[in-house]
Amino acid sequence: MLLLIQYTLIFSSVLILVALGGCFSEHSGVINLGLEGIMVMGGLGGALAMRYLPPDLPALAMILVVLLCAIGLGALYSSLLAIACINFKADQTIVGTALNILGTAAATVIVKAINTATNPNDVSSTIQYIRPKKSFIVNIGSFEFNWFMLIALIAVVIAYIVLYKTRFGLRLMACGEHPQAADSVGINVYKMRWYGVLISGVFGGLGGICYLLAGVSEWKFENGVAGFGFLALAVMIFGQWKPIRIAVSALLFGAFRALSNVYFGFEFLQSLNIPSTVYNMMPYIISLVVLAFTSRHSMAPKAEGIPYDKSQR
Amino acid sequence: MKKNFFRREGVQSLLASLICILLGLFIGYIVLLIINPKGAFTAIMTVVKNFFTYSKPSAQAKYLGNTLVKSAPLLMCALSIMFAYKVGLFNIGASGQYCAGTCACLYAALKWHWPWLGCLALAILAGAAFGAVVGLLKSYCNVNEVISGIMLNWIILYGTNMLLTQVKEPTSPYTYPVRAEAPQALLPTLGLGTIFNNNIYVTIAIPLAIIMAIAIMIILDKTRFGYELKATGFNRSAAKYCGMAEKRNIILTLAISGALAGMGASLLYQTGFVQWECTTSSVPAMGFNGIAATFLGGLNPIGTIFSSYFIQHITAGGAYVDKTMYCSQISDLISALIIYLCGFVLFLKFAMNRILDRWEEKKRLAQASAEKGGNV
Amino acid sequence: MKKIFTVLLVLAIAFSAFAQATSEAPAAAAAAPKYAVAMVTDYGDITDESFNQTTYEACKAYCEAHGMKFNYFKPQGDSTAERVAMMEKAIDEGFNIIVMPGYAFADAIKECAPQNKDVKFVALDVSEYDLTGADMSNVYSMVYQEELAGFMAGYAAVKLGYTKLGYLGGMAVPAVVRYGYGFVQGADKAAAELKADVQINYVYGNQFFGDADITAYMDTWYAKGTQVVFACGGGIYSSATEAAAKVGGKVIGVDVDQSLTINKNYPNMTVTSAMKGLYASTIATLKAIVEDDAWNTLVGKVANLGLVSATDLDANFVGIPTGDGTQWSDSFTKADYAALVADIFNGKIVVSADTTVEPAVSAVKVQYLGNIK
Amino acid sequence: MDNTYAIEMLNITKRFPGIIANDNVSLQLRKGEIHALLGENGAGKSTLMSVLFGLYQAEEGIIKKDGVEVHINDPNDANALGIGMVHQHFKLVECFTVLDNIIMGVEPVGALGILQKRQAREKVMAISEKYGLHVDPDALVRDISVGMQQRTEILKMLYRENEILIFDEPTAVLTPQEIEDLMQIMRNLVKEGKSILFISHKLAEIMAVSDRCTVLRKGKHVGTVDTNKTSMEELSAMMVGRNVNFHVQKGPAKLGEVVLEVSGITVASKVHKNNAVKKVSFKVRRGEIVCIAGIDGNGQTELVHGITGLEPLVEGKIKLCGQDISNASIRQRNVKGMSHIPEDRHKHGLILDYSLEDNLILETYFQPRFTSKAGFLKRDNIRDYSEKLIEQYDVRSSQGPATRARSMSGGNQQKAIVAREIDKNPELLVAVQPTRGLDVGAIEYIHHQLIAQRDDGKAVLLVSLELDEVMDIPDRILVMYEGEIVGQFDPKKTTEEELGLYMAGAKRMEVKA
Repeated sequence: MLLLIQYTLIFSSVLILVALGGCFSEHSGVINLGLEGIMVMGGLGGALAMRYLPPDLPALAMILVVLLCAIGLGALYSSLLAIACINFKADQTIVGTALNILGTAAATVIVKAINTATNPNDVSSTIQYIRPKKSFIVNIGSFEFNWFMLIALIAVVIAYIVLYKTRFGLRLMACGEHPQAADSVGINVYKMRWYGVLISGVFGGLGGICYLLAGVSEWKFENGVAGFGFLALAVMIFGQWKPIRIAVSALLFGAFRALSNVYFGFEFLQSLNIPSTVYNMMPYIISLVVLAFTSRHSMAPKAEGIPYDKSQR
Repeated sequence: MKKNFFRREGVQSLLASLICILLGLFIGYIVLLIINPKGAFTAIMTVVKNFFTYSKPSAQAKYLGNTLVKSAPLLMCALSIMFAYKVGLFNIGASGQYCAGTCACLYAALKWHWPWLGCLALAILAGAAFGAVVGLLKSYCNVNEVISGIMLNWIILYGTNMLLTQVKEPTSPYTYPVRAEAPQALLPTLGLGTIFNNNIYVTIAIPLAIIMAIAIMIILDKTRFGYELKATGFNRSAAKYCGMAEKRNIILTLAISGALAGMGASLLYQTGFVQWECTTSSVPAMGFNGIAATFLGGLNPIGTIFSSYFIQHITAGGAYVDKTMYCSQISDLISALIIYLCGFVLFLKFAMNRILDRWEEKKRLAQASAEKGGNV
Repeated sequence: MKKIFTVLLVLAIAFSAFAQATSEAPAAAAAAPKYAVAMVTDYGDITDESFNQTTYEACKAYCEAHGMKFNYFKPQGDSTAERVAMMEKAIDEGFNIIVMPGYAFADAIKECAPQNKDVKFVALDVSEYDLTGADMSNVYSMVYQEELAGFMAGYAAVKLGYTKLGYLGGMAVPAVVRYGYGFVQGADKAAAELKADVQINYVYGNQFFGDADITAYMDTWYAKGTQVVFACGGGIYSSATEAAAKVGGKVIGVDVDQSLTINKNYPNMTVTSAMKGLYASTIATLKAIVEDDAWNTLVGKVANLGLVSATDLDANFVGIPTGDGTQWSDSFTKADYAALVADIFNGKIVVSADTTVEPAVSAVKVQYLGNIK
Repeated sequence: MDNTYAIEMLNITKRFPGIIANDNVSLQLRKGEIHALLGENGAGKSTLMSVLFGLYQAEEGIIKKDGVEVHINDPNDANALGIGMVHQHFKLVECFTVLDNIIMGVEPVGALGILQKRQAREKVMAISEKYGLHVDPDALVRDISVGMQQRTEILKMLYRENEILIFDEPTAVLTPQEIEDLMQIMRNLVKEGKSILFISHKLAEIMAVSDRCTVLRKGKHVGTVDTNKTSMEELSAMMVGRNVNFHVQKGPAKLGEVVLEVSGITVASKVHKNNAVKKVSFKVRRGEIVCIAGIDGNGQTELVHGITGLEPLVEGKIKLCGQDISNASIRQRNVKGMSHIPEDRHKHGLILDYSLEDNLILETYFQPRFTSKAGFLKRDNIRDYSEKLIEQYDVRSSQGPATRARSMSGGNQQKAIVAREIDKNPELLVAVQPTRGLDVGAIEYIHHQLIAQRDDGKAVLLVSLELDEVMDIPDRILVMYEGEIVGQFDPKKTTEEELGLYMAGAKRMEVKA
């Protein structure tokens, strides 16, 4: 049971962070299908930091630097989406898809190049971080607390406050709902959308490193992040673009994901003998069914997906 | 006034695509240079050369055949995406529909031992069915087709893994080889393989895919059906207003789109070229590469034939890059870059037109002042 | 846009110049050796911490030591056609010894070998059964008796006092299955001798790398009392060690003495390792061809590599570490191990190599759990 | 005061690719006046105002405020100079509250950018008190009426303490009563020292409220006049460039049998939970034009959608030429003789990315003359047919039948629709706001076409929001209010004022179908 909770929480933390990223981007009016790629790049940033930092660094410093690197690379990578979709009015779906393919390919190429440069015999795309990883973990009894659980919680609170209580949030959402209106009161739509996408890069990057740290101490970048970006997209839609609801739906989806692996720990689930594939499928099926019933009155930002063109108002 | 050659839609699309390709290759080259400047040029040339890296012409022919074998399904996926796009829909679910087609044709071939035509038909049907689901959700529940497509991709992937496990080799994660276990399901070759140095994988799949591309072009441009579908795509409300069954058209479009993707799977798996890995943990890339091929092909069925081949060509070329210096993912990187750059096609066309505008303006001014001068 | 382009162009030119300058460095070696070795990879890369990697390291080490040209080729996908493409590419580039790890090469060998009579094909793990009907006139294959190594590891674990065991396979390829079934038989044998109550959980991860999902699964095992897990499938061991580390659990390594790598990060975690002499036999084969000119003694054969001596433990192709890689104790000493090897070698103990049916057991309870993914 | 002008726009020229939207235009706004800007659609009014508001930058000319030259590069600059604008299409975020919309862009914030809505709310309440602009600050914009939305827009300007207020066609969406209220508000504003620029093409309003009027025609400045020294006729002549006959000539109606019989139909609303049309019954005969009048949003759109089949009926029956078509598909209704000039030509009437010829066969493409048995389009026939229509209805475009509909002017787009609908030779022509947004010439043309249909023995159902049109064209007027028909009038025997009372719901009568 404890394991179920632990894995639900850690998977949910990944989903919360990435889905919040998607949420900010979409509220600014840019659909971010490239979350998967951003996660990989964020993960790469964090992993590289852990590789090069002295492993005996104090835990707090380790956490901070790793987070910063993940955030930095995630945001940098998301700017590829921003520049294409905001400044060059590219199709957001194509660019997002390209970023997903590019993310894994680029990360693999980079890690392999680094590994080979250090040791000509090492052509792997693996980065190991056994000791640095310990900085992120606090054992409370047999429960393994991961600092990312707290970070995700804080992220939800911050996202809620930023979106609904601040000037920035008001302006951001205006750009996703009615960019012409925002423009007419002097809000720079391009700038706000850039912020939205960059924030999604920040959260996506955090989610990426969180995923990498969730269960292993080394990561092979060829393997990408196995669809977590897309799952986060489902979480975001299921959460109706609202931070609190996103948190709740992330918990639900995270629980399914955890169940698919730890159902062995429950006698009755084990006796049901459902393949883990079914548990993995469930979140997607649930989202699809929910979408079918709720999309008539979709809460999606109205202007999302439409490039804003200042000259066509 | 005669239209400027560079103003033509087709010319601009071609130019834009070429720019994307060249820029993509160029950035790839830079990356290679950064990793290891020694072999960068050879490596990028290897990617471009693909089968030409073989010294014997017979081998070149054979591996041209292999590249073509893998281009056929890519072309089908690209057609799938293009068909939907022409009708205003983004079928990102092509990957899933392709996956469903894989599941259907392999299951029929290996479990039921159906003949090839039956397997092909079932693959088409499976793709169409999932396409139709997206269409139904879109037209009756207003679910965005991109979102439902993504969800279905994963559902289908997991489902396919589950079903095909029943026809899996006991000691590998792969399905039984079709060539050995179900030769009746292999597509007929009609002796086409002899052209490619007896490449056994070359089948009617390749001409079939090209015929489909032409058929799609004819349907869209020349028929009443295409007229209705495009009308629905451009303006759903107007289509409804003028009495077209706009909901049916959306469902039909996505069903056809799905059928094309499903057929693509059959055109690959029924050549016996590959086996499905029942532990596949991500949606087949074929559908996503199809997006690249579609846009690189300038949203034109004929252009798509070439772009599909090109993408497959450089992807295959990546396998020949010297592994001691670079990894084979370099070609994934380049094709991803090209897809990314395809996002800029609209801007490129806009920029071309702006350059032309300026150029014509200058010419006109020059002409005007010349005339004035003449009058004085 | 223009500016970026210009910068890139300048960079490119600068790098090209650098490339030109450096590429002239390596001079041609004295005399061209007779052989050049190419390796074609199976599923996964040469970094799979498993058979691909070991084969690669062995070939590379040998070729470097003997000044021979060596390179490896990775097929674009996991299909016979793509494997053949790479084999032909290697041949096209002048390689004349092709080393192929993995049973999946059977069809590729059947297609490629007859057309390239002057090339020597060395296959690993491709069995006689797989090669039925093949023209073997330029093919040599080695198959290992992994079931024996698995048996020894299982036997050792139970004898060392562990009663709750786990088996985590990678993908269920023949070699991995042989290890697993051997492990079960070995545990069964030891349990019968000790009259102990031994349980084994048996699962495949269906991939050759660890991730959060596999770790979570392993966590449930260790949480429910599993004491030691035989992690048998390339990088998948990282999930087992991860989970074991949390509760002080143990693991059993595979292919090589993994205590050397695992214990570096997790002291005392490795109980033992089920090893096979992939590295040694690959080197030996290359040596036989290149130095001893003994290809004739190998060609056309499928060697079944297992025990070659009842006394010289290190000469065998399968076994467990005789040094610190095994946590010897009073209940299972080096002498006990030597006796076990002798019994197997002499046929007193028979280990089934059948991968098509689950092994018969009498004393242990085995729970087969299918695949995690 | 040595300078009497609040704003001067001098010799403004603004070009767009292919056209000159403003050609050396000047406009001077005195302090404390209501200055009307008059012109047809496409005369360049909105462009000129966008230049003033900083949405566009002019190529030539200067803008002065209080006699000092200023540069307005974006709406922020305009705002800093005290210039505010109520756009024709409101710039409101629908899922935000009224208050959020008002403060957006000039939000009062505390530390860390946290919004401080309390003081904003107080300020808004004070302003709304002062000018009589009552709104609920916490209501969501999507839930409030159009009139309230306009008040929100005005509050946005006042909250920013703008001195120069631009109203872009503010009355188009309002009821007569709301228009009257707006005029009063505008007078109040001027009294408080604000200066107002008022864009309109409605002469009566300009005469009623403005002090001076600047007229634009085809991007050029025609003149500026004092309103009390001019007449509607003079203004309209300035606007159009010729004398316009306001009244349409038509003979008496020759009524025939009933073509359309609507009995007790109810249509659900898409916007709210109530029904938009409630048990409406009426008939339209051959040889008559029946006009449905009313303020926008009283169910006319839904009524038409119910009749033409775009929306299903909740209850009731519709007969066309005696045949029940209550559940017939749109295609069946078309084939049986119903034509429909839709309210929104971009949403329903045209496929903008199709060529003109493809748009002209939108409802007939399936006929054997355009489609072969095998399903292929007969391109030659389509070309011939469209060339005939283009010729006959004088549809102008740059490349004839091959022109993209998107690139055509609004008037010619509408002409193409009219051509398509009339050439089908229908029994019933449903025309919804057929002249909206068109210039006077096109309006005249379309009015003549409607009357020609009537004289040809067809039934015409006209839906209009323009009182001029309502009074001039039809033979019978039905007034709709909140989904019901509340009055029936003979246009010769009623007045705009009387209609206004019914349209605003102040009076109602029993109407028998």
